[in-house]
Amino acid sequence: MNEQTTTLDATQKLHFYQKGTFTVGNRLVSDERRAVQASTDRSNALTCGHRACQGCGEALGARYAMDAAMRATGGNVIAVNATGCLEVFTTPYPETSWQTPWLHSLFGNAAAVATGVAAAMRVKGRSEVRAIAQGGDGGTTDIGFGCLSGMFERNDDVLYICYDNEGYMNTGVQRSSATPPGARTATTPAMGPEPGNVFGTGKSVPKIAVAHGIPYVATATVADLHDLERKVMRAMGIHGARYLQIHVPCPLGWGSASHDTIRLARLAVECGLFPLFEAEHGVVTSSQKIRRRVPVDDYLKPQRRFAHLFSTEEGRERIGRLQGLADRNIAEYHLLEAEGDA
Amino acid sequence: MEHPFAISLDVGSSLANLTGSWRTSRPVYVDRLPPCNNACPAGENIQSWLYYAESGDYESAWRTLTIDNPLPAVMGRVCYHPCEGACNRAQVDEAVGINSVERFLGDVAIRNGWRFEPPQADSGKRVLVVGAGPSGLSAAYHLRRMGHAVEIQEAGPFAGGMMRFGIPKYRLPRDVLDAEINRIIDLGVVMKLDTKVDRIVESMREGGFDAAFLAVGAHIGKRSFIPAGSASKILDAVSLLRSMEGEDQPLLGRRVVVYGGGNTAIDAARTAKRLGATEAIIVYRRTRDRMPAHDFEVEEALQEGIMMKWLSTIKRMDEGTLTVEKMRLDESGFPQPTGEFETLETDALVLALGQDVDLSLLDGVPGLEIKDGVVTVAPNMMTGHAGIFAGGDMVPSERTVTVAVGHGKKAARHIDAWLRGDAYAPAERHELAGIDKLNTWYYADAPKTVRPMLEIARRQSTFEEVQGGLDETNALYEARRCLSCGNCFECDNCYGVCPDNAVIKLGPGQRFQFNYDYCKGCGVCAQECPCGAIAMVPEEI
Amino acid sequence: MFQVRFHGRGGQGVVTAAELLSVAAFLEQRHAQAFPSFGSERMGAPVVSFCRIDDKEIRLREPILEPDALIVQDPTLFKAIDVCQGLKSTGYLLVNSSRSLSELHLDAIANRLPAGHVLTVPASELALKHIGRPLSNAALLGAFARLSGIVQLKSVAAAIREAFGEKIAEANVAAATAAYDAVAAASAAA
Amino acid sequence: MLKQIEGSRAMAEAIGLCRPEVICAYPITPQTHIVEGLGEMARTGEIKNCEFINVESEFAALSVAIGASAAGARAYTATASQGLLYMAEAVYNASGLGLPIVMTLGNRAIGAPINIWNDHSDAMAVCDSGWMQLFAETNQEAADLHIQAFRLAEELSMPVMVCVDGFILTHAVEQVDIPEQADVDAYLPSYEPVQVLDPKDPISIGAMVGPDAFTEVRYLQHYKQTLALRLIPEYAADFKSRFGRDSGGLLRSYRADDAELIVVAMGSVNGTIKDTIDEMRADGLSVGLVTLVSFRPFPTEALREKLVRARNVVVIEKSLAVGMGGPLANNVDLALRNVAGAPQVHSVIAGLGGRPITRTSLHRVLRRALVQPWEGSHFLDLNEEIVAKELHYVRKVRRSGPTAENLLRRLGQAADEAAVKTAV
Repeated sequence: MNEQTTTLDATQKLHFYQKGTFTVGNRLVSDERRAVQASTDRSNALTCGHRACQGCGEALGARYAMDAAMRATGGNVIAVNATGCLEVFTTPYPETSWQTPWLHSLFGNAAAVATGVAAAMRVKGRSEVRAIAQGGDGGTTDIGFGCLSGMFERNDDVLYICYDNEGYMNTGVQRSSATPPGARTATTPAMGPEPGNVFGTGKSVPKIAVAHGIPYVATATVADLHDLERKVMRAMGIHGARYLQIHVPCPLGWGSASHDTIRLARLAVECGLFPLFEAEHGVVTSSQKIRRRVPVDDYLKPQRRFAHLFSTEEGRERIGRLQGLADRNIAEYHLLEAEGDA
Repeated sequence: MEHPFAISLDVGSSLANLTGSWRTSRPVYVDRLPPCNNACPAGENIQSWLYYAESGDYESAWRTLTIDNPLPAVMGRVCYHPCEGACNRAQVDEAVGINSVERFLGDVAIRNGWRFEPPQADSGKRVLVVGAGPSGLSAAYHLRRMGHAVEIQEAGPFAGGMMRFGIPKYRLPRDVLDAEINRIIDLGVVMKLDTKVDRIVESMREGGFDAAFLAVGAHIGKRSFIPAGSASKILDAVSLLRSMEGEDQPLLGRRVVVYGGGNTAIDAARTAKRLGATEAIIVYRRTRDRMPAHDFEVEEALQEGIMMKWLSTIKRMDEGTLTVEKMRLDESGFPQPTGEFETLETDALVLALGQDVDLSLLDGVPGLEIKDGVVTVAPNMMTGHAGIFAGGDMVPSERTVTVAVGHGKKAARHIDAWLRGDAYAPAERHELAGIDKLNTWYYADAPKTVRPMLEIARRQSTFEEVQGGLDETNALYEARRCLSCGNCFECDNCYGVCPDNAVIKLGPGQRFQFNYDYCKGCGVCAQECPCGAIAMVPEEI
Repeated sequence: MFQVRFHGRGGQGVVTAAELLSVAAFLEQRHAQAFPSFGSERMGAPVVSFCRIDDKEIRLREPILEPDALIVQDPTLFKAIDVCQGLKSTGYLLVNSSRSLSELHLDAIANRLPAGHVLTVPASELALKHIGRPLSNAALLGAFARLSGIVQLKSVAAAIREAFGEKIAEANVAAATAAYDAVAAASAAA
Repeated sequence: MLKQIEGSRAMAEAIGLCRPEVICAYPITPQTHIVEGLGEMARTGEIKNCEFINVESEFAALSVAIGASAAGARAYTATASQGLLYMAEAVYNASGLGLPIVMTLGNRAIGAPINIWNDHSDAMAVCDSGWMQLFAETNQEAADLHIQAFRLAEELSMPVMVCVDGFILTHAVEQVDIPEQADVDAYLPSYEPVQVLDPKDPISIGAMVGPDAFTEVRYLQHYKQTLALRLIPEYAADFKSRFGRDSGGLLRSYRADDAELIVVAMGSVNGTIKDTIDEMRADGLSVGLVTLVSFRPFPTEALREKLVRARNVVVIEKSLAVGMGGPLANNVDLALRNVAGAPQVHSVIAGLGGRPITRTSLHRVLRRALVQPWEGSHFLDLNEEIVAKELHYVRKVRRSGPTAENLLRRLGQAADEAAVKTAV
C-alpha cells in the first residue's frame, strides 16, 4: 500500500493532480500533501461553541492559521489577541474556545504584548515557544498600527496575523483604513456626492510591512487553504518579525450570504482586488496566480455593501475604478503570469 | 490550577455552548446521480469504477464495471460514449475520457486473464438466448451470474453478432472481441453456433427452457430502388462488412461510392478505402451536421481521405457512372430536389440505408405484436408472449452495442424476477448532479488525454486498430479527472471549511457526519463541497 | 549646612560641578545633595545647579535661595542675570576669569562680602593648559576648596578620579591642583 | 554599599538587584535616566538574563510588560506624565488582568500647558486604576521601595507603581545605600505567577466579562488592595530587619503624636516640611507631619489613628483635581469621615508644574493654619495679581487668547517694570 502511494505521488509530478489539488484533503495523496485541516488530529486551536456569526470568515481563518502554527511548532504557541470580534466571540466569560494559551489585552497593543511574550520565552530559555499576535484590520491597520510598526522595526520574534474583514465589524460595521473604496459602512453611508467609502483613501499594511524590511510578509485568504497553511508554516520557520494578512469575508458586515464566505474570498483573489503575495526582507518574492480571472463585478455583486454601485451610472463608473485597482494589482504582482516550475 | 476569577478561563470550555440551536437550515449529506451514470445506456456505474481506477486498483474497477457490462474492452472501443457527452467536466475543460479508461480496464483484464466470479448457486431454471450479439451476450452473462442455466443459440458461425459482422476490425480487433466472449462462455454459458431458431416456441419447448430472450441483430440491409444498368455493381453495406469476416475479400474497384449518412456508411467507406479504393465517396442527401454518423467517425474518415458529397441523392447508376441530383434543405430541414444533376465516376455503389431484423422466428407466436419491423415489448422487456423477452435491434430503440448490452442486463433482471414469480423494481434514481451542484474551483485544470492514433498511411491501407489505448499513467490521470459528481469522495472540504468545527471525520471510506450540536447552518460546507454531495434543508420549526 | 550655587551656561558642566563637589563632601563622610535647576535649557542658556553639604541628613528639597557660596563659570552671566541673588553676607564668590574683579566690575559686590571671600581664577586657562580643553569645573573646584575650605583638595581629586577615566581624571586633577595653588598664592600675596 | 549617586541611577541599581527579566524602555523626562541606567546594566551583563526592549511608545512599553508578565517573566517599565496618560488604557489592563508589573513613575505635571517639572497630577490621574501606588520621600526610599514593590506585586499578583518626584529625586545626587545582591535575593523570592501562558498547561487570559461577573472581578481587585494594607507594613518591617532602614510602610509620622496641627503630604516635599516643622517647633508651635507612603491602597484606618487627636490637618499636595480641589485632601477627609470631633481638614495645593515649595511659604501657610484656618483649597504662592489681571482681561476681551501665553507675557512685563524701577 505504501509503495503504491509512493508511486502515485511520483506520478503526480508528471501529471499534476486533478481531483483534490485544491481541496482540503484527498484520499489519494500522502498526509504531508494534505492540509492540516484534513487531519483528525489537527489542534482545533479554536474549537466548537464559539459565538461567531454563521459563516464567519474570521473564525475560519483563525483556526486555519493557528492550527497550522500549532503543527509547525509542535504545539508550542502562545497567542495574543487584540480586542475585536475574534476576541469577543471566542472568550465570553465563562467559556473560551481557545485551546492554546491565549491572552487578550487591548485593542491596539497585540503586537507589543506578543513582543513581551516572546521576550519572556527567550529569557526563560524557552525560545521554542512562539508568540503569535492576531487582530482584525481595525486593531492592526488603525489603532494597533503603532505597536505593529514598533514590533516590525525591532524585528521581534512575533508572527502578527491580521484577519482582514475590511472594517470594524465588532462595533457594527464602521469604516477602517482597510475598507475598500466604494464600500458602504455605518460611517461611510451610501449617500451624498460620493456614496460609500471614499476613493483614494486607505492603506496597504502588507506593503508597509514589506517596507519595514522584515523577514517575511504574506497575504493569504480563507479561500486557498493550502496556500494559507504553507505561508503560516513558512512564517513559523523564520525567526524575527513576520506579518500575515488573511482576507476573511464577513457576512454581517459585507451583507453577503453566510454560505458565500469562501466563495467571496476566492472571488476577491480571482478578480485581483486581494493579491496574494509573499515578500522577504523588503522584496516581493512570489505571488499566487489567478486561476480563473473574473471581473470585479462578480465579486462585488453578492455583497450588499456594494449594491448602491450597481444602481446608478456614477456607481458603474466607480465599479470601473475598482476594476482599475484590480488591474493595477494584477500588473504590479504579476498575477496572471504563467506558473513557474515550482 | 485555580485561575483568577472570570478573567482567566479553562481552555476549550466553550464546548458547553451548543450553538446548533442557532440553526435555521441544516446540511445533510446526499448522493446524487452522476450525469455519466445517468447517460449510460448500459447502466454502468461509471463513477464507481473510476473511483477504484483513480487509486490504481484496476481489478476492483474492472469488477465494478463488469457488474453491469461484461464487455468493457469492446465497449471501450465501439461505444459512442454518451457518458462523455453528459460529463460535467466538459463544462470545466473537457469531458473525462471515460471510454478510454474503460478500454484500458478491459485490456488490462484481458492481459491479466481476470475472470468473472461464477454464480454461487444454480437456480434450476433454463433460459434460451437467441442471438450471440451484444444484447444476447449481455443477457446470458447476467442471467448466468444470477444462477440460471443459459444457452445461446446463434445462427451465424461466430459469436458476436453485429460486433463482428457490422463493426470493422480496425475499430474492434477480433482477438479482443473473442476474449470477452470467451470469458462469458467460461462462466458456463452454452454457446450453440450455426443454430438458427426458426420457431421460438418450439425451440423453448424442445430445450426445456423456462424463458427466452430474443436478441436477433439487424443483419438485413435495406435496399432502395435505384435504376441501374446490368453491369452496375451495387451491394449493401451490411453484406460488405459481413463479407470482411469471410475468407474472400470483396472486390469493389478503384472508385467506390457509399450511399447513406449513418455510422455504417462511414464504416463501409473506410473499409473500401482499406480494400484499395483510390476514391471512396460518401453521398448523403443532407448536410454534415445532420448526418446520423458520429462526428468523430466522420472526422476520422475525412482524415483517411474519404470524400463526402453532401446534399445529393443518387438517381441512377450506369456502368461506371452515377447520376446524382443536388438537393437543398427546406425550412424544416428536409432535403428537396433541385433538378440539378451531375455524374460521378464509380466502380461500385454500396448502399448504407439502414438494416432490418429477420423476425421469421416469431411467426405464429401468439400474443406478439410486431410494428415497423420490430417487436413490441413491455417496460420489463417481455413481449406479448409470456416468458419471451426481447431486446437489442429487435425492439424499438437506438441500435448500438451499448444499448444492446443495456437491454441484455435489463432483460436479465426482469427474466430473473419473472422466473421467481416476482417483478423487478429498479432502485429509485437519485437527483441528477448537474454542474450547478458542483464547485469546480477545487478541481485542478487538467485537459483530456489524447489517445494515440495510428498513422494515416497505415489507416488507409491496413485493418490495424486505428485508435490506441492509454498506458497506465495516462489511464490513472484520466480516471483522476473524474469530478465524482454528486457523491462524496472524501476530499475533507466540509471537514476543513466549517467555521464551527461541526463536521466529524469518520475515517477512510466512512465519510463524514455533521455535529448538529454546534452546526450553525451557515451552508459553507454545501457551497464548498466540490462534488455536490451536501444539501441544505430547512430546519423544522 | 553649607549651600553652593553654580552658575554657568548650558553645556559648560554646572551639573557635573555640583555633583563632583557633593561626591568630594561624601568622601569626607559628610552628607551632600547635588541637584540641577531642572530645566530643559539648551546649549548656551544660563543654567544653575546646587550643592548642599551638611554633617547630618539633608532633608531640604527647595532650591538654594540663600547660598553660602557662588561659583560662576562664565563672568558674562553677571550682565544677563542677577547672579548674586540671595548670596549670604558671609558668603563666597568664585568667578572663572583671567581678569581681575575690578576689570569685571565686581568690586561693589566684593566689598559687601568678607575680605578674601571673593576671587577670580583663570580656570578655563588652566584647563586649556592641563586638559587641552576649556573645561573649567575641576579648576574651579580646586580653587573653591582652597577659597572656602569646605572640602579638601584631595577629596576633590578623589571625586574627579571616581567620575572620569584615568587619563582625563589626572589632567583634571592637575588643573584642580594648579587652581588650588594659584588661590593659595593669591591669598598669601593678600 | 553607600554611594553618592544620582537618584535615577540608584533606582536603576536597585531594580537591577530585583533581577527583572523584561524591561521596556521609552524615554520621557524625568524618568529617562532610570531606563538608561538599566539599559546599560543589561548591556554590560550587570543584570543577567534580561531582555531590554526599546519600544516605540509608553503604550507599547506597558503592553510589552503585560505580555511578558503574563508569560511568566518579571517585568518592569518606567514612565511619567504624558507617557502615563498615553499608556493609561494599558495601566487599567495590567491591573485588571492581575499582572504583577512594577513601574516607576517619575512624577511630572500633565499638559497643557506642556511642563516637564514635578507634580503629582500623573499619579492622581490613574490612582483608581487598580495599581498600588507608593510614594518615595528620598532616593534611598525610592530605591528600597522598588525592592519591596516587586515582592508586594508578585505576592498579590497586582501591579505596583513606585512614585518618585521628577527631577527633585530623579536628578538629585545624594547618598544612597545600595543593598547587596544576596540580601535582595533573600528578601525577594523568584517570581511564581498565579497564572501563566504556557503551552504545557494552556489557559485563556483576558476573557470578556459581562454584568454577571464584572462586579465580583472588581471587588476581588479591591479586596486584594485591602490585603496589601496588611502586607505593606509587614514587608517594610521585614525590610527593616534585613537592611536596617525604615523604608516604605503605609505611612510615617514626624513629631505628630502631640501635634495640634498635623500636615499630611506625599513624596520628597516631606523633607522640607520636616525642616519647617523643626523650626516651628523651635518657636513653640505644635506641628507634626504624617508622610503618606501608600496612596493606593489608601490606609484609611492607619491615617485616622494618626490624625484623630489633632485639631487641624493641613494636606499639602502637588496635585489639583480641577473643579474639585485637592484629591489627597479629599482622600484624607475620607479617613476622618463620621469620626466624632474629627479635626478640620485644610487643603493646600502646592508645587504644581515644579514650582518650588519653600520653607518660607510653608511657614506662612502653616502658621496661618494655626490661627486662621481656611475652607476650600489654598493655592500656595499663587500670583494673585497676575491672575486678577488675566481674569479682568478675559472678561473684557472675547478673543482673549491662550491663558498660558497671556500669563507668561504678564510675568515678563512685571519683570521689566521691576527692572525699570530698580534702574530708577
